[in-house]
Amino acid sequence: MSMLATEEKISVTGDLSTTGTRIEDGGRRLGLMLTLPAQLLVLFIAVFPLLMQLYISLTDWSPLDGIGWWQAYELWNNFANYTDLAVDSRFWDALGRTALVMLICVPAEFLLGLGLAILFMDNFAGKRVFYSIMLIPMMVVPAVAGYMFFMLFQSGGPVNDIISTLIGRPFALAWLSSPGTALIAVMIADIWQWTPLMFLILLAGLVGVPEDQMRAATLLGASWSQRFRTIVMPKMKTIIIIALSIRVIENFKIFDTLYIMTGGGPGVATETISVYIYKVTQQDLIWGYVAAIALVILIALSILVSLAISRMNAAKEA
Amino acid sequence: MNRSLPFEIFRYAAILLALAVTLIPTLWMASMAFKPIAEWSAAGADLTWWPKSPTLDNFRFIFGTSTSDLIVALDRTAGKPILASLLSAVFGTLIAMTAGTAGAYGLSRFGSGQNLPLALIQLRLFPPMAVMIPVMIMWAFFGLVDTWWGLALIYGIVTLPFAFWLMKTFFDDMPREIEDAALVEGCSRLRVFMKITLPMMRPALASSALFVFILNWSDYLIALLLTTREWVTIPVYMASLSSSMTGQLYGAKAALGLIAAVPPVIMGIAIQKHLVRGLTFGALKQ
Amino acid sequence: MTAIHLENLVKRFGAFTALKTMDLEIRDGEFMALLGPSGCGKSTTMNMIAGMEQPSEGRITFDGRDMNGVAMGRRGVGFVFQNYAIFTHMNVYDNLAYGLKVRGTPASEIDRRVKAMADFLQLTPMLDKPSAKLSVNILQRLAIGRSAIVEPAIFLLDEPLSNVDAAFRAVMRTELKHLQRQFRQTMVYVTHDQLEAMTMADRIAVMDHGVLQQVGTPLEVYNDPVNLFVADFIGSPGMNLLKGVLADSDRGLVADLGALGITAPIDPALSATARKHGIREVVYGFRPERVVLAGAGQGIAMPVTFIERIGARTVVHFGDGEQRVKAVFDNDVAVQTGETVHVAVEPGFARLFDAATGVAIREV
Amino acid sequence: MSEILTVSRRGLLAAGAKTFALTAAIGIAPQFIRPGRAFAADALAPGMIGGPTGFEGAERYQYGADTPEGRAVEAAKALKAAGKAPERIVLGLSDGSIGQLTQAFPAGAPSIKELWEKETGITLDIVGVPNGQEFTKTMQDISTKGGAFDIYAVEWNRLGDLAETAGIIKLDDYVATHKPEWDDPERGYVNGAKGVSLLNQYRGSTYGVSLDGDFQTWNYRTDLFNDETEKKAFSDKYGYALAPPRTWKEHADVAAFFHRPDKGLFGSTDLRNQGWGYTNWYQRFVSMGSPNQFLFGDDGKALINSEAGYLATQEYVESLSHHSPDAISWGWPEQYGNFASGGAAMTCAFSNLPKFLDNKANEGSKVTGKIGSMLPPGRDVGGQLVSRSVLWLNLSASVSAQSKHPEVCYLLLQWLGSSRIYSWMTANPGGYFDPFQLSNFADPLVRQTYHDYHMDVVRETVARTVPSINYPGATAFHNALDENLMAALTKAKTPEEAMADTEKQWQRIARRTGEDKLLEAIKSNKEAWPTVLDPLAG
Repeated sequence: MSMLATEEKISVTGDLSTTGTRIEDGGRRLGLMLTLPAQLLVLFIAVFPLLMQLYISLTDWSPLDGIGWWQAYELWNNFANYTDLAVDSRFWDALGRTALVMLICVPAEFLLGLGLAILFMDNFAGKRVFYSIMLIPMMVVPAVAGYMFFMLFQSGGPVNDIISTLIGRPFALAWLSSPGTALIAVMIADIWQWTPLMFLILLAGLVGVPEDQMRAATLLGASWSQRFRTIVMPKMKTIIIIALSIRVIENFKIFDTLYIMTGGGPGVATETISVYIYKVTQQDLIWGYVAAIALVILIALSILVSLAISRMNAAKEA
Repeated sequence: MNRSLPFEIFRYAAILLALAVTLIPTLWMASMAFKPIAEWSAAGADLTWWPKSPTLDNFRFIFGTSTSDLIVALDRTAGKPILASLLSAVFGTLIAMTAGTAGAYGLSRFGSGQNLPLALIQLRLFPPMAVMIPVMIMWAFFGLVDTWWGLALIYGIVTLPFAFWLMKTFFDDMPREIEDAALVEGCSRLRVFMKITLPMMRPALASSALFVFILNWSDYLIALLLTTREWVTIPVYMASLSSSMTGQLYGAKAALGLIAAVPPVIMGIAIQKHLVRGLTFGALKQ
Repeated sequence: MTAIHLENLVKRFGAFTALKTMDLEIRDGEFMALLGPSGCGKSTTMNMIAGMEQPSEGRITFDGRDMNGVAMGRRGVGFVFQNYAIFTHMNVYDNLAYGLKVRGTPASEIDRRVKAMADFLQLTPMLDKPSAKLSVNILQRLAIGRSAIVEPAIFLLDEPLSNVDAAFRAVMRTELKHLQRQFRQTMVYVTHDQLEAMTMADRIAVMDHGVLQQVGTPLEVYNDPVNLFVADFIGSPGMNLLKGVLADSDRGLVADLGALGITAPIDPALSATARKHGIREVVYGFRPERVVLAGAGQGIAMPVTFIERIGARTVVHFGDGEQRVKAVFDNDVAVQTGETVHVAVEPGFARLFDAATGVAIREV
Repeated sequence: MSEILTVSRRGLLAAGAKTFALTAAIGIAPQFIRPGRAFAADALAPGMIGGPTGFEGAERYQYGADTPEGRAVEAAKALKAAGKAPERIVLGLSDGSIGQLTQAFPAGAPSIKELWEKETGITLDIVGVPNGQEFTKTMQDISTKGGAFDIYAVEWNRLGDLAETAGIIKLDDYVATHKPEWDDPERGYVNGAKGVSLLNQYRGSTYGVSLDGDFQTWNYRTDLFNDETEKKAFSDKYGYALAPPRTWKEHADVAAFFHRPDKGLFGSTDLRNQGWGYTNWYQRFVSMGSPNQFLFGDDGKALINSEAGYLATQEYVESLSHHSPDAISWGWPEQYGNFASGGAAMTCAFSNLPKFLDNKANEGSKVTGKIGSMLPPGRDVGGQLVSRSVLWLNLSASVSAQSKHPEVCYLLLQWLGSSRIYSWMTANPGGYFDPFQLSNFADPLVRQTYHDYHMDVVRETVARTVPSINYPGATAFHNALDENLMAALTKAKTPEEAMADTEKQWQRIARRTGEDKLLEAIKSNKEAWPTVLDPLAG
């Protein structure tokens, strides 16, 4: 939502420009007309929220104060929200936890998805059926998955039941009741739900690697792992970046499943940034502070995205 | 490819393991949907994998036709929430697709709106939670709280990035010769877009729309914040399925969960092929 | 430098038999062209030599070593794909170095050999260029160089010129032949273009419908096709093939071509074979290049239906329906459409085929 | 009793379903579908001007002109006649409680909604709010000026917060005019004016009308406690007779004795999760002093970072050992489910637990006929037993400042929250609103629904109940305590650290809220604390 500040031309994945097309004035007018709805929607969701958040983030305003948000200037607090934020360990912990979840879930989803995709590269009996089944978790509504995993991870639940059967003695870990295992449980749920997406995308990428080049490498004496490293991975680079980007973006916002499973608990053990903001918004009701958090995150994300894109463009040019 | 026997054994073992991990939770949920109360047993007691006495009560219950004493007061059935989910997801998709398709075409063909790609990435990247305060205020101001159209509007906005990026990929790939030919014939650009381009893009439109639909259909957080009663969606409604009599109504939740999985599964199968192409954002061209 | 022996090779894909019992000896250092229309089994054969496909029956040996079960990476086979399969994400240098790198060759050695190969193939100026945007002829040289650098005993080329335009093809043919002479490797070249096969190959194996039809030097297959398929397939235009019945005459055995008249006497050696096998129904064949204009009363009289001038040569079409004949003359030939001309076959260049089996009738 | 209950509930659910379908189909309000019913046939008792009819004992809930209910209805009618009443009132209500207003009970009766609409001609539109989201939704409506509700129903201890937002209105004038008589010594709130002040008032003014009685009460399994084998085994082991525990020490013994997780039985199944678990901690902490151990001193200083705080926390953490290992993640729905499936020997819950679980209509319950009630465990302080419970959640209704007809809204609440209608409503098994007025505890229909054995214990528990924090910033105070207790439960902090950290956070919150506001609120909160002490020997 900082799109206001980024009117300059950028090139994200290449051909944003329309080289080779004659654009006469009529076309330009139509182009503006066509992009107008999207622009308006973006402005609609950007301008007011941005300005309002900026405004109230400078105040102590809370709906509990009994004055409208536009009167928040009465509660001007000299940037106290921002200075508070700097030392709000719960915020930084939540941020760190979100990063941790992302650093574990996304690579795990990637590696599992890639592993499965490799197994699905060539034909074998049952492939189509297996493929379809593999995609089921993506189709389960996240909130439903939340309830599902809440039950699965009960100490007397199916997960422990299976582990008990496997290890041959009763296993009754209360997953959701201790901080470490609760975090593991919510990560397992995320990995369960989103590995299929990685699998789907990466398999498409693998199948798209030209077979002749693979054969050529084989004939030149490259082993499987050499081919994978020198042919498959470089060819998959864009696909991998897309897959990882989608998951990083969505995983950063992790909320639905997690919130239903643990509510961010026990304590703050599974409190991610979205859950933290939810709680501060809905329970503590210190909305000026929430606005400050939102703006800080927004600015940080915008910087990260710009860096990533300029890095990508630089790499492309090289 | 050389396939050795050990590799085949490994492959099937690994795939079967993956299938088990994939299926067991879902099958367990499915089986839960057919269990009577006595077998829900979320809270201790015995674990049953398959319903010992299968029943359709849970389904009847959420549609208000069960006479079993499951609950204290189910003053509303799942019908309206399902309708709410459908309406908001469908119209949200419509908004996202209309604005996204037009915008993507404008950029892809005429280079208009160069700011959109990055702006939309940021829009998607940013946690919706963090802008919900102003959004709630705006929605209340416009009288959009607890309406399916209000929900559709915000859905349309948050999934606009996907609609835009997917359609942009498709437009970038589309050969322009046909359009150029029509232009030479004297059609106006708008007419070309409406009469030639869009019909040609029908599969792309369908797959993007269905993907966006699934995203909208999955939402919990936004509906939680922007609906109160009349138009709560399935996930929000699901949270209210608990009772003093028996605690959480897991059977009913599971039944509703199964129903909620129907549209995405059907559509997922329908667009499987395009889904892949969409999700890879056209990066598959070598 | 390896001899390849295909013994009773059969390849089936499910119910479809792509290759029917094939025996072929490819000699050490030989340039062998596998020639045939698409779907004839030539690519399948080559893929089996490379190890990309496993034979359903029979075996392949390299210098007597059975190759069944030997992984394709270990056969020492260089392969140039139809589309060259250049690693588009690498530059020219890395493409050339690939085979050496994966074998763990020391870096200095790699560098030396890559540079030598680049020099040899005139690729030195573009060593650092990304390979994705190179022109086709460079790609082809690169593909050959990439295979050649690891010094394979056998070189397999899969229609390497099919993506190239006609003018360039001629250049490439020369280049390829030149390269083969330099490398002195056993080369198997798959093509559907007889011109390529004729110009470059030491020997040609003509294939059709999964069956090996004939193996021989270009001239052998051109001059003495073993059957109607080869006769028709080789040569441009193909051999004239006229249906006829053998008949005795005072000059010896002749073929009665019906409305076209009687041919000149058949070569005695062929007559003997025909007589011996009691063959009467035949196909009388002769190359368009061997048709000469004859005086009135000689040869057969045919109306000129069409004249096709192709520069140095002129193709004249005679007759119509079943009884069509093409002839290739110098471009100064004086005939006109509509005119009836007497033509004859140069002595010794008529060929006879058994009409029932299509097999050539030859001296025994 | 259960016969009536079962039949009526069955009939009810079926009827309700049909009504819903029809309503949905033709889109009109249900009351117009059901023809006039038999109101006329069952006349009001002599002298009564209104109230339910059509069932035995209905006269108990009927009212004369000189009753709070009578005054409310008359005033509403007068406003309506003067054109000063709306067509409809929108009441936001917690999901699980709606049934008590919309389902007819007992057989032959109208529903509360029907009765109100019939008597006043003002439509009552009830909008469900998800459980646990009451405050959130209310704050949303207030802060966004949504205006979706005329009346909010929110946890009682948020009244201070809501009053400070000016999103709800002061009801003092209406109270003065219409005289709700909440402090009636016979029928009114327990503890009279003190009780009213606690539940309905903030800083001396009335802002809400209590519609609930969420006093945490204790239940146990009579089948286990009366089992001869168990009794013997227990006394052999602990040297005293097995009985409902009177002290926390006994409670720990009994819970440990019955704790058999391998057999699917836990010693106690109390809430230990976020947002609820600290009700147990409260009970342990406030009973540390006689008559009470307060949370804050009169000077506003937090008293939890003390020996009493450490001990209570220590006990609280240790008590996890006789709970389900999942207790930390269980909310009340899991707790009720667990107890219903016979999974625990004791539990501390809302007072409605026997209403739902000791109920023949509840086919899912395995403990029907096997539940007993007891007073909260206490402590020996200075030779007397200090036994304390806590008031938590407890919905109060307030009139939105955005309502265009606040007086009518108040009148509805007076009608609904006065002893006759409320007794009738709370007896209805269709919802979560629990008895809290003296007349409720004595009402035969309520006693039938809630059971005699339970009702008396509840009344006594109410007399021993301390309020939770209801000052402005209540949510923040509770959340800070909650987080730290959770950290102690999960062993992330020692009890000492947890209490010290809570104190620190409370100081910050107090500064933010405004300390003078707070001191006053603490003082009035303390006035509502009980002083009852029990003899040590039962």
